[in-house]
Amino acid sequence: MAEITLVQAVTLALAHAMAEDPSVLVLGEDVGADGGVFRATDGLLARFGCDRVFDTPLAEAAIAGLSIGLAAQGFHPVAEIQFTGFIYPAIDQLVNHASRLRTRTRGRLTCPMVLRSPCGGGVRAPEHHSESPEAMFAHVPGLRVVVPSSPRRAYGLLLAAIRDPDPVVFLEPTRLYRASREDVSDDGAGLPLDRCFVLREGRDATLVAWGGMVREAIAAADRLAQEGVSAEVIDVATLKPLDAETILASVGKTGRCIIAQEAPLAGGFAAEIAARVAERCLMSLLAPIERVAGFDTVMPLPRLEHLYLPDNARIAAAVRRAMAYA
Amino acid sequence: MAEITLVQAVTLALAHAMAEDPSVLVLGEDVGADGGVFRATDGLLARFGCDRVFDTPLAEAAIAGLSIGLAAQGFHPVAEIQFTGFIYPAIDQLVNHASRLRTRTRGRLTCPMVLRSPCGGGVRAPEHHSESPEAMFAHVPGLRVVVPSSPRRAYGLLLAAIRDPDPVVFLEPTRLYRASREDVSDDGAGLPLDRCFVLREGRDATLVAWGGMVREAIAAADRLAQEGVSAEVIDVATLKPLDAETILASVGKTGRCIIAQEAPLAGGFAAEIAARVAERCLMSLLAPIERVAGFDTVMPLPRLEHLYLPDNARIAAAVRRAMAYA
Amino acid sequence: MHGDSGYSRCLGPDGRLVGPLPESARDAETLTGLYRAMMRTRGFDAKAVALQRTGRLGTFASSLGQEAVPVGVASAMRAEDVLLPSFREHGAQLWRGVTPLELLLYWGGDERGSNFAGPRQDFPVCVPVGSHAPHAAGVALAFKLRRERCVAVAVFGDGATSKGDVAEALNIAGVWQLPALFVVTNNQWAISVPRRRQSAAETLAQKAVAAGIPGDQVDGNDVIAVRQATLLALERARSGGGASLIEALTYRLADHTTADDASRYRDDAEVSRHWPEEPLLRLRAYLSEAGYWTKRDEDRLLAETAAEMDAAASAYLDTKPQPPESIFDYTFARLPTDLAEQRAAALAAASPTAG
Amino acid sequence: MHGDSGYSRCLGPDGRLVGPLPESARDAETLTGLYRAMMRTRGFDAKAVALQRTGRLGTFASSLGQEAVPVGVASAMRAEDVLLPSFREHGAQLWRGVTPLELLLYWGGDERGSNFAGPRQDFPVCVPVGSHAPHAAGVALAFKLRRERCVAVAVFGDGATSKGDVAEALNIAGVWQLPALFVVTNNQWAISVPRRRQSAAETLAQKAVAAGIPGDQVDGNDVIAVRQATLLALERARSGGGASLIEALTYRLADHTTADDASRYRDDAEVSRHWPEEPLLRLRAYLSEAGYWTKRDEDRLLAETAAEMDAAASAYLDTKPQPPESIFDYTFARLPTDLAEQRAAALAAASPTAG
Ligand SMILES: Cc1ncc(C[n+]2csc(CCOP(=O)(O)OP(=O)(O)O)c2C)c(N)n1
Ligand SMILES: Cc1ncc(C[n+]2csc(CCOP(=O)(O)OP(=O)(O)O)c2C)c(N)n1
Ligand SMILES: [Mg+2]
Ligand SMILES: [Mg+2]
Repeated sequence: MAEITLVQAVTLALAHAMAEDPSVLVLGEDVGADGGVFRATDGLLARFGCDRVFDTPLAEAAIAGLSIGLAAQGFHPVAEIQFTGFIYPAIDQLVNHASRLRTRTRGRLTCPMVLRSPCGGGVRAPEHHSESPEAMFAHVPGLRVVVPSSPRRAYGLLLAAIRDPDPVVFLEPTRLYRASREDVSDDGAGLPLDRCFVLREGRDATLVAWGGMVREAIAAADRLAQEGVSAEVIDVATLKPLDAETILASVGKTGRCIIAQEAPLAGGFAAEIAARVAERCLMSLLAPIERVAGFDTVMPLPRLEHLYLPDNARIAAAVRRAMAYA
Repeated sequence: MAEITLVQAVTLALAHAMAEDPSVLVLGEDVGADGGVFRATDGLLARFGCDRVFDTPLAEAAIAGLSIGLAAQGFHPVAEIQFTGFIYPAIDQLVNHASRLRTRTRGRLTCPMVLRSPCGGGVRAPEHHSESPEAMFAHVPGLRVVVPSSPRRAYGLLLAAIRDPDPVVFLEPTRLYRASREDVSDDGAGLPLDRCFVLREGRDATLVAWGGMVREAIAAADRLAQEGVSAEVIDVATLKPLDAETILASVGKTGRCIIAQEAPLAGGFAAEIAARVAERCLMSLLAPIERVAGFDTVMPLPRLEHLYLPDNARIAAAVRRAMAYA
Repeated sequence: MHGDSGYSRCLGPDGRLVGPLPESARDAETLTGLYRAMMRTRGFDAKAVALQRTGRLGTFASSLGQEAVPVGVASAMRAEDVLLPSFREHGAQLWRGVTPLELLLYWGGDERGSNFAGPRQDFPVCVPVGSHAPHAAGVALAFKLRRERCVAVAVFGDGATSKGDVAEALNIAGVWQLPALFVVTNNQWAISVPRRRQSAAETLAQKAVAAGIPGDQVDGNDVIAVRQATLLALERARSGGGASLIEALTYRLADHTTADDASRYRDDAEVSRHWPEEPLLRLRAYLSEAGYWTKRDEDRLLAETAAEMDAAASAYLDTKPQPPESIFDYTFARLPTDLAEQRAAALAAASPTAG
Repeated sequence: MHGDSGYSRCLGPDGRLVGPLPESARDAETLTGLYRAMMRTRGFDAKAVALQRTGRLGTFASSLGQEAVPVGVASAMRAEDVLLPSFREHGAQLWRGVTPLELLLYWGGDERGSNFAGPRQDFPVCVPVGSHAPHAAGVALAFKLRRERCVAVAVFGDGATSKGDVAEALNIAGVWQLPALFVVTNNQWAISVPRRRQSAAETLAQKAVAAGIPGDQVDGNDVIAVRQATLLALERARSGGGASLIEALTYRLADHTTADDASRYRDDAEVSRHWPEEPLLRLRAYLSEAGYWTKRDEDRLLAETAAEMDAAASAYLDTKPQPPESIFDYTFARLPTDLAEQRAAALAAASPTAG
């Protein structure tokens, strides 16, 4: 048992999966000797060799396409896209092939692959290095979309993703990579890929978040606690398939729902959660649903990034509005 | 003034725009001599010549990229992606470049381009020819997303899209291409790109739809009228930027909101509309919001397509649920 | 065969040998087998087009005039190799054991057509042009990692060579020396775009140069040459020699698909000029000349093929559609809760009792 | 210069001529101008790295050792041509009139840095590797349609040649004979991936073969050869000869970026071996030998450059951030209603009075 960061938990899970299953492969740009630009694959080449870890040429569409061919042949490729800003060329392969191979062939061929990619802002990264496109993937039938928010959940969810018989898009918030440490025992225990995690129980409001926004939601809950407002905090973790039950049960209890997302507001995944709540919890709502999100603008370059990213202050303000509503 | 189909209205608008502005170009696969696989560009090559109409090699990413280069140089390219099932390789260019050129350069370079593509199902087309990915584009800051649903609106909206100083994704429902005719006068009048259209006034429920679902919504309203239920029908037309006011005003009046979309439910654009209503109309809602959508499955091949596509019966059933709610 | 120039041909359009037959194709049985397979492909195409014209099949892409490419390629492959076809390779799929019924089901809009009993590892038809090329690299990497002496064979058209996916796949197959073969069926047209407007590359075989792999041209209307070129490429790949590319020069005698009207963009005269070069004609001429094939053989084959395709057509037309739940049951290995709800609702709606 | 082989060089690493100087680069003024520009580029890189190391600039990509490529290319371009750079072409941007301040603003995370006063039509830095290649084809098509004798010049690295976008762009530029030049700065590494693991292509110049356009190699550490090769390619393009590709062979002496630690994946010994070949050394040697450049010139230039970069740095550090509304005001030409609401909320929150 060791105190490790989220990125180290990713490495730990990758190593565990590779050790337990020889069909698990790691591929991507600079995942070998360099160990990945964030060191997520550090040491894997040395430990598992060049028949398990592949530095690919610079070609994202092919990285996804290669993985599909490998997966159809029974391997479990775990491919890395260096940043989500560069994942777009892979979308065609994910939408037209990875997500449908099982359906198209009525189960004859399947696609057990994981596409990992660092996502989100908050680290003053260069242009195109701070995007949050999870909603695009969560709209694609046949894909699972997972966004971890703590070392332990990153470990368990990534193991589950790798063991899953279907394609998984696994988005890792760069701002959380080294933000905190947690005891993670390398016990090989996976976490369910169809469950939200209730991180904190509360009576008055339900804060729903994922990825980089989870920490902000917790911080907001702390603030609110001092104001006598008891907020429940839910980490969605797996956006698709969505565990609506857990969220609906919570909102049914608290009567207030505040959803935080880093991505632009319009068409973001917070809308899907708001819609489910509006469809199923209408009569338990004591106040309008609130979405706290990025603006419908291009992510600003680092100097103004802080004005764009939702933070615990904006989340807390939304909760106060909900509390004040009558 | 002539009775023409939606696809003919598209051609009419293209011809009008090319005649009024020499900087308007048409490019894409088979848009020249063949006039496009749906004949949307029929006659343009003959009339405007090979310096205005370009048959490109088979390369969607390059079609989008070429258009960006042309647009930055002051041309107004109108590019065709042969089917939305093949638009995915162009997403990288749209997200990372077309949508941000203005922002990135603080207005020094801009990207006045239109990417047209036939979308949606209902015509028993081959695999990958029936997709509805509009939500993916509506989530991208800096893009406009337009889906016409009648010959007249197709004409006016396409003209406005071509004249717009920013990039527009223009999705044309194939099932409507030849479904009906309408008098369209070639008067060059554009329609606003930030307005929903109230197609029918009603008291009891608001039916919100776009593209291929608009006809189904109207048919549902007809059915319901016979049952004494008065349904208002709104064609969203421009998904981004969304004219929420018109929808909210209607729901404020009727108290019931039923949103129909052809795309898979999860993360579809109906969720965004439901979220806006839930945020702003909570207290006027007499019944939970209902979304009538495609399933979260891959679009079936033609033999089962009819079971997948939402129809007026499913929409009417949702309205009845809303009316029965208490 | 004179293949030094990077272009190979055995049989001229007139059915005369332009060089010695390769060992692989000297016996009457092999040669007549190739001929039968091409005839069967043409018979299937004809039946499929007929069904479409009468509204009983979806949009269909005929391979009329190109039969030598899929048949030549497939005849050189081993059962354990993997084929990754585009949408015009029925000839190869049929050779490898996909049945006419399964093909009709696919083109008729029934997913079961891609769950064929035959070559279980083969990929289904790929509609997004060129997007299967990277899959071939992946399959080839799988073979290499398992040290199996198998080859992944992707087939696509001249238009596909303009797609980035194809360039990326060729490059990776080259740098990783993967056991993959990329076959470009250059039928001179990509819908309405002629070969010369698709690329300024002198030959499409030269797309291989950018990937550092061998690339050769072959007369795609000469099934013997296609087969021989494929055998050599597969042998090279099996023995660790890595990937290669073959450009098979042929001609699309039919419309692009049943939804296309080629007269809008190409001269009938051009098409007529190419008819004399079509692949069955020349092999039939050679076989008759050699005494391997008689009028009686021909008549019997025509009758057999017609019977097979008629039987497949009626079996297809008699096939009940899949149950509604099939829409849901292959989305994931395990049905997620929210999808289960959608499934239940759909079944309720679809059940006869429902309004 | 001996360029017949498709590889050209004028100056050897030792500063000796390996062939006659091209007419374009015989006078002292031209030669010292090129030298000054490379020194200025190196001076900018040094300042930017220093600012990053002290936490006052974002992640930065130095062009140390590659200066001859951007400077040689830009020096051959006309003002009215359009440059489409990647993220390592400061040398070219500076030559074309982008100021050190503007570059620092960009790398410091301020969009105003891409709104440079200089070459208004030039594209901003392109971070998604290779994705600007199709833009160059579009710009070139614009020139062709307007019958302007201008050329679009895209510069990218060895790694970029593996991207589908680049292959698609080269192919279109080739088949449409567009006035475009694609410059591959082959610095032997794509982060940790060495050139030989990027592609099996014999040379990256051969990527041109797949597009049917001319492709040549040039010594990328010889600014005279780079300039001359570019002049020829631009002249060809201007006179309707269409697109071409140049592979400039150089070496990345620095880490990939300030966020990279190259010692994880490459030998310092390898880096040391390449230092003697770097571009400034050889030109300085030649200039001194020819009597065009003295110790005093060198000292003065160093002082000038240092002063210019210091001034740019303090101007950069004194630049106030943009106002919050700038986040919104360039998303569309006209601010949509819902975005206006977000803008208002954001301004309220950002205003000092707000909690
Ligand atoms: C990526 C993509 N873009 C467009 C299409 C539409 N389309 C289908 S076939 C075709 C032409 C293909 O030409 P080629 O590669 O030469 O193959 P052929 O049809 O001649 O066999 C096009 C444009 C598609 N299926 N996929
Ligand atoms: C499409 C894309 N994928 C990945 C990256 C991350 N990345 C930035 S630079 C780089 C290597 C580029 O190598 P090369 O093209 O040789 O240019 P160089 O850095 O050597 O100048 C990578 C992988 C990116 N910016 N864009
Ligand atoms: Mg073709
Ligand atoms: Mg490089």
